[in-house]
Amino acid sequence: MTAALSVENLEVVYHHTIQVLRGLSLEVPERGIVALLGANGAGKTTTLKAVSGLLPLENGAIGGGGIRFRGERIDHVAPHRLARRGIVHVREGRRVFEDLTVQENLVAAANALAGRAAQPDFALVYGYFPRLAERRRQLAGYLSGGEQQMLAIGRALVAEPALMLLDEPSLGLAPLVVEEIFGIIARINAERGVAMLLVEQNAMAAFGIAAYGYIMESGRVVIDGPTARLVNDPDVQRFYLGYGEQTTEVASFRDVKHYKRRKRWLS
Amino acid sequence: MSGAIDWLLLAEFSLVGLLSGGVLALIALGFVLVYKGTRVINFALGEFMMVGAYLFWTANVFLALPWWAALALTLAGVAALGALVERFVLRPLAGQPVISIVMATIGLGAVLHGLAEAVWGGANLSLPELLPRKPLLLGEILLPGQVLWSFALAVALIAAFTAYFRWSKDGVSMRAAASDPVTAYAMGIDVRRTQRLTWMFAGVTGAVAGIIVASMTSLSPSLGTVALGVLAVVILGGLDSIAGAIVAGLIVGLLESLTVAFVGGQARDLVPYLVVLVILMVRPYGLFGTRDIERL
Amino acid sequence: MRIGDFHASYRHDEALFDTRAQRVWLGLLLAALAAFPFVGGSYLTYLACLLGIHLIAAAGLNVMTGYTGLISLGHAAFMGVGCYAVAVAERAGIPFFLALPLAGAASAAIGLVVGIPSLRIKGLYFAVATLAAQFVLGFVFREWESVTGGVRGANVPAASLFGFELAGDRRVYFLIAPLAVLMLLGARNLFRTRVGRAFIAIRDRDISAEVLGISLFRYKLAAFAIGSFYAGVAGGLWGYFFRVATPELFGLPLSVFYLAAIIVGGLGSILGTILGATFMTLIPEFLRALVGWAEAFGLEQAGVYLAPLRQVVFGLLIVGFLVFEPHGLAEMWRRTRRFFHLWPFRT
Amino acid sequence: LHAGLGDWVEWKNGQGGIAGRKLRYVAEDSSYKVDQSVAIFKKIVAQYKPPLFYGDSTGWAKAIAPELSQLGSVLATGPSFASDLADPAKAPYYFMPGPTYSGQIEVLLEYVSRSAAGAAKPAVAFVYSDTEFGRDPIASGKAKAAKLGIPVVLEVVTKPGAVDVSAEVIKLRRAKPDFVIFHGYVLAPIPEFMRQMRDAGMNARGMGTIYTMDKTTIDQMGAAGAGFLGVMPYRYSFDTEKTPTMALIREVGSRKPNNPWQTTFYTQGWLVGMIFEQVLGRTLGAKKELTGPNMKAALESIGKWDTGGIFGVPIALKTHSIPVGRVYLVKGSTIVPNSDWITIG
Amino acid sequence: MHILEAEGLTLRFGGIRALADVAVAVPKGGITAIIGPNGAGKTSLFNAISGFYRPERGTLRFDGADITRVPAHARAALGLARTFQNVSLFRGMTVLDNIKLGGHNRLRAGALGALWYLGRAAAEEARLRAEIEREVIDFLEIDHIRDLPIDALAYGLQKRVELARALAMQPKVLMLDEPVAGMNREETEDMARFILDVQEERGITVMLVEHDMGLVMDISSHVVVLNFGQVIASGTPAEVRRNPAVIAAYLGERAARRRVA
Ligand SMILES: Nc1ncnc2c1ncn2[C@@H]1O[C@H](COP(=O)(O)OP(=O)(O)OP(=O)(O)O)[C@@H](O)[C@H]1O
Ligand SMILES: Nc1ncnc2c1ncn2[C@@H]1O[C@H](COP(=O)(O)OP(=O)(O)OP(=O)(O)O)[C@@H](O)[C@H]1O
Ligand SMILES: [Mg+2]
Ligand SMILES: [Mg+2]
Repeated sequence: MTAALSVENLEVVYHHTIQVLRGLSLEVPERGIVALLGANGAGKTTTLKAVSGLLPLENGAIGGGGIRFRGERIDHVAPHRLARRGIVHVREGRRVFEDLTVQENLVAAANALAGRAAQPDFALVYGYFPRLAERRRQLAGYLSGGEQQMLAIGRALVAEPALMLLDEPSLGLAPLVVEEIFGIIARINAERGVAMLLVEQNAMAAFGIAAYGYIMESGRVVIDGPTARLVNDPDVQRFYLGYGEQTTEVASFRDVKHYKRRKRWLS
Repeated sequence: MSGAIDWLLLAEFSLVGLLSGGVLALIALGFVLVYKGTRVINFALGEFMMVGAYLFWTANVFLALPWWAALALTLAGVAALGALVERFVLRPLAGQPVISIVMATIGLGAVLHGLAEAVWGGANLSLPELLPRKPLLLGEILLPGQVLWSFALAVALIAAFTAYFRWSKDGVSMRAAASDPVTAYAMGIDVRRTQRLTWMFAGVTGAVAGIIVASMTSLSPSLGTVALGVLAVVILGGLDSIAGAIVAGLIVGLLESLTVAFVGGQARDLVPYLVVLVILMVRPYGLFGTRDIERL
Repeated sequence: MRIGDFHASYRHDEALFDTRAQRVWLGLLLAALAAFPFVGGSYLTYLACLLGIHLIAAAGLNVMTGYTGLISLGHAAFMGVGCYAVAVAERAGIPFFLALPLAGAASAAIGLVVGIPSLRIKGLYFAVATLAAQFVLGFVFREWESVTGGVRGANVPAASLFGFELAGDRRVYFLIAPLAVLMLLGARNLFRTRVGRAFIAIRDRDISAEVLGISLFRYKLAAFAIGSFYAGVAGGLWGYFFRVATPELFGLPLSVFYLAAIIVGGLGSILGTILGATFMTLIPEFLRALVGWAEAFGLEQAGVYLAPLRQVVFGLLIVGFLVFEPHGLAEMWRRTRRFFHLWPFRT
Repeated sequence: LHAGLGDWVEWKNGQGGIAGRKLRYVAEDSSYKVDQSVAIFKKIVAQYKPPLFYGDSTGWAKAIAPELSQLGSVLATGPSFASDLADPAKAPYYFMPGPTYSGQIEVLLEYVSRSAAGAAKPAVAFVYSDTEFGRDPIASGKAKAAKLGIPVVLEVVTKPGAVDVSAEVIKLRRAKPDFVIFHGYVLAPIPEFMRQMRDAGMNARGMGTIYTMDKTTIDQMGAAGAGFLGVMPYRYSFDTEKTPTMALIREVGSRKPNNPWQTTFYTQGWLVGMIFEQVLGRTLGAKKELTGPNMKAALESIGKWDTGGIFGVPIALKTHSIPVGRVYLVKGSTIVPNSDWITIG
Repeated sequence: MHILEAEGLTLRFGGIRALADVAVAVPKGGITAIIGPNGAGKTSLFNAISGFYRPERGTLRFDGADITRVPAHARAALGLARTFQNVSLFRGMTVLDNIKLGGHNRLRAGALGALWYLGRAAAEEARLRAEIEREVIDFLEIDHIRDLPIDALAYGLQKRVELARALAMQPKVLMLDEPVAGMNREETEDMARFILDVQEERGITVMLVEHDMGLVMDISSHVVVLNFGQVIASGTPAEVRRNPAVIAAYLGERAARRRVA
């Protein structure tokens, strides 16, 4: 069976000069959730942008390697066409259309259905996010952070995606909402069979719903494996889950402060 | 003079002023459409008007086509021009600061102006009247026909565009693309298409306004300068408010007429601008403009 | 080859011209400027004077628009204020070395008034509001006949120093050139201090600048005052140079000319101001040469198409620059320079 | 204009030049921008040291006036008829090839005054643009009207390219003038004024000055131009009265294809050439250097000079302008004389 | 002793009540965390304190003085510094200039002096530079990025530069709006270390808005919980964490249970 998404040896350069990805490879199976973790600036967002075709819009270019969606090469397809083929990118920082209402945001997303027989199913979105239903006529710019994130995911749902690229959906959200959103993401995956590539800083939450994980560092993957194995990896425990030295408990921030540690995977 | 006649005069000036706001609103609409679609003030709008009027002249007078055929040809021509402008000027500039794009439209205006002068010459040409001239007499008050009709035309166009942006899917997509083009792409919106559409609309409304203005005055490469004066209308209504264009057009038309009546023609441009400035101090986004969401 | 900058102290690190080579170059440049009118001939001297005026005015606009982000479409009108101020001051018998600062001050005072709306009105709305300033001042120039001479304009006597008339291009050059150098240096200095930083912060995001302790009221107005002071001085020099002030000289096209200059040169860059203003001043010369060639090659009618052609080329150059070099000539210069690490100027 | 002066130079050189010297004509386009035209002036003066210069706008003329006085070696002229340029005391080396704008308005007012059959003089209104061009003759025009006893019932100022004139027309309708004198425009908004005045049932007659009265412009007015009156200092090239110079202009001008008749500008260019010829001829004839003062003297010595039909009467350049003109009437597609040559002041 | 006291702050946007009669007292020298659901009004509270929003009602006392009517820029000069939820660095400037901007209010040069860059203007610039190098750049370990433009920085570094800029203001109270959002565990630890140093070694009072409960519970001395613009709880981290209202509105069962120290 072909994977929903496979990325091979991807190289990405910004402004013709700044190399960000250096031979990154990963795979997302059909109907699966895959987590992608890594430090700030490792190139996670860049990876997603490369897949969804947004890279050229930000002065970036693919310098080598390839990206396949269900077996077909998609490296040089225009982003709106990719969206219409079912790859939907929920961008970092929510990015709702601020001066459109909630409903209009969803209508705008229905563009992704162009060329498909499907009719936009707004009720589905409001079913997953009842809070959005209440705010249907409100300008999206005035929604709270969590509501905006819900709208961003809801917008992606309208597009009936086959593959969803989620970039830090928990960013800036209250713990309760994070829980709620991760719950919904898992439900969408289970109920609608959408494959997902999930970029997250909150490793605990990500491992909670993903079956497989990649950890990247300076533009390439340094560790990968089923999440069940990753949570037992001592490096992952220390640097992503925050376990203290010699313990299997999360250390207090007060205790880590006076010595400085630098993790560097050699690769 | 008795008081009664003064009132009549005032009424006459006011009515004529209000109605002549129609032309202003029509031109303002051209600005608003581009702003709505791309967040830029199109300083080349005047030149779009001028080119539209010249195309119409060429088709209608020079080639002697009937007016409807000439109009259709003209609109197709300016729409194509708008698409070209989008492709070769605006698209490469995506992501640049607003002022650069504004400057590019100024440069574009100069190019169109120069080309028009090279092609059609600098002399004045005249267009046949399109709108019926028959004036309407309300008692003592005389309303010039073309003023009335251009008002009606402006209202109709503005209503159509308002509905389009509010309810059609393309309209919503255009607004989304203007708000955040990158995300719009990610949502499956063909941003290039919406922007091309924006500029084609701008060309079309500009040409309609240009033909009307040219038929009321005369046609020369400097026809476009009238558009600059209309900017007061645009910011009064709010740069992104279509309905604002008509309301502000009426207000400024009225102000201009009253200024001519009681101050003198030399202050015609000035008084409206000053009034607009004062209003803007109270409402920085005009009467109906959307305020930018400023959050920290 | 210079591999890196090594500095003994922070103060040294902050210096404008920090190596010996740079100082030598600077000296040579100044010497060349002093010798120019004797070598360059009268027409080139005329051009140099014009360029000097454009440089000062463009630098002022760059302070307002390029650095502080307040788009002004009324810069020419501020120049007009300076020009008329000089005309009036000369009538009152005030010598030029007082009249010029006065011209700047008059213009700055009006700039303060025009700047006030910028506290509430932002972005393109404000740009259009400055258009109102252009129109209002134009109106004043036309209507206030007792002072401005109305549409007929006012004559400006030649500047004179102890009875020595600064008439003729060569003499005026020695008024304009030092002032231009000084004022450009001043503008450059501004951005090494807290004042300049405040301007840039306001441009980048005014609301967070305010929360960080920058008084928008004070600094937006200061930017306007400085920008229009520069315009006023440039206008005053214009008066001494062309010896006449009429309303149509200081209209919207001139404002657009300056905007084009700083955008083509590079917004928020003094180097850009210099390159942009020079470029814009030379375009007509270039075009004239072009038509000359065209005529030489037997295109008799080339002259007739010069006016439209000039417009087309003006527009194309602007659009072309924006499309192909959006950060202006200054950026182009920097890129070229990166090839030549040897070059002695630090930007 | 360029064409007129250029053709004249060519023709004259074909005839052997002036006093045996060939003329050289250097032209550049300034696109009517003051700093451009000043730059061109300076460059041409520096490069070619011409004795005569034909410039453009009023702004240019004013900007170079000090320079001109200082140079003292160039005699300049241009198409601007602004009154204060025609002042040998203030602008010693400048002259204009026609009557000042004030002069033109005076011609019109004379005509209005003469047209009155009865005792009551007809009422006039002035409509002018808010430019130097437009405002130039208004004050003196009003003074003249007062002297002739013509009531000025209204003054209307507009932008030069005004679009919407309905408010102005309301004012005109109420003021009920018999003649409306337009000045400071070439074409727009005069036709719209005329049309709206007709629509409003007014039958005042429109009047214009030199640059409105070019045939090209009048043709543009179309139906609205019928009955329009205007002052013109020169004969039209299609004038029915045959005169030698106009015949020559017609002949030389129509050597180019598609040129059945010549514009006012063409005639003006030609006239300027002829005046230059007079000046050069007279200066060189007196065996004097081509200096400013000498040329000025030569210019001022021109009196009772017959232009061979450009003007219907002999003219003088004592005042650095030519205070002569006559009123023409637009009739169908042509323009016919409607008065004698009127000499002012 | 309280360095900052808010009383009855009320702020409305159209129909939304961002703050409703909020009273907060910030003890001097401690770390006070403000938590609450999204849209609860935390950032609005910061904005009201720093003067960007004008509350309809309520008073603010800072360091013993009433600052309710003091304009925003003057509050910064009094010693209120902050960072922003969405990084708000000035992209047209280098890192160093951004940090220097923090010193703005301690310099005196006026526009005229600045034009000539003589005497005082130059001297005070040099002094500021030395001070920043010593106390901010070295401390936050950002010396290697001094001359870079902001755009070239990874997100985590940008947050650190924002902190540097705020520190250059030499504030009495430092308000941090979500300082570790989007950071992984390791980077969060770095930031925690800086915050603790600022508070313990420099005696600067810290106010903190954050959704990372691990961080909040570990380092803060006092927690205030907002919901729908109202204070629903306040106290020590341990108290707040057990509060059922807080659990219901904000924490959720899982987060409340996790890692009970
Ligand atoms: N448009 C761009 N132009 C230039 N450099 C860029 C651009 N976008 C990202 N970068 C650089 O590429 C590197 C990787 O960025 P990216 O956004 O992919 O990281 P990330 O892993 O998503 O980090 P974060 O956790 O902060 O979101 C960073 O160093 C960043 O500075
Ligand atoms: N400028 C504004 N205009 C209109 N409404 C606003 C504005 N600023 C904030 N609000 C509204 O006030 C409420 C509180 O917003 P605030 O930003 O303070 O929330 P928050 O607690 O910081 O949330 P988060 O944790 O998501 O950052 C929200 O409903 C928000 O929509
Ligand atoms: Mg990222
Ligand atoms: Mg917040």
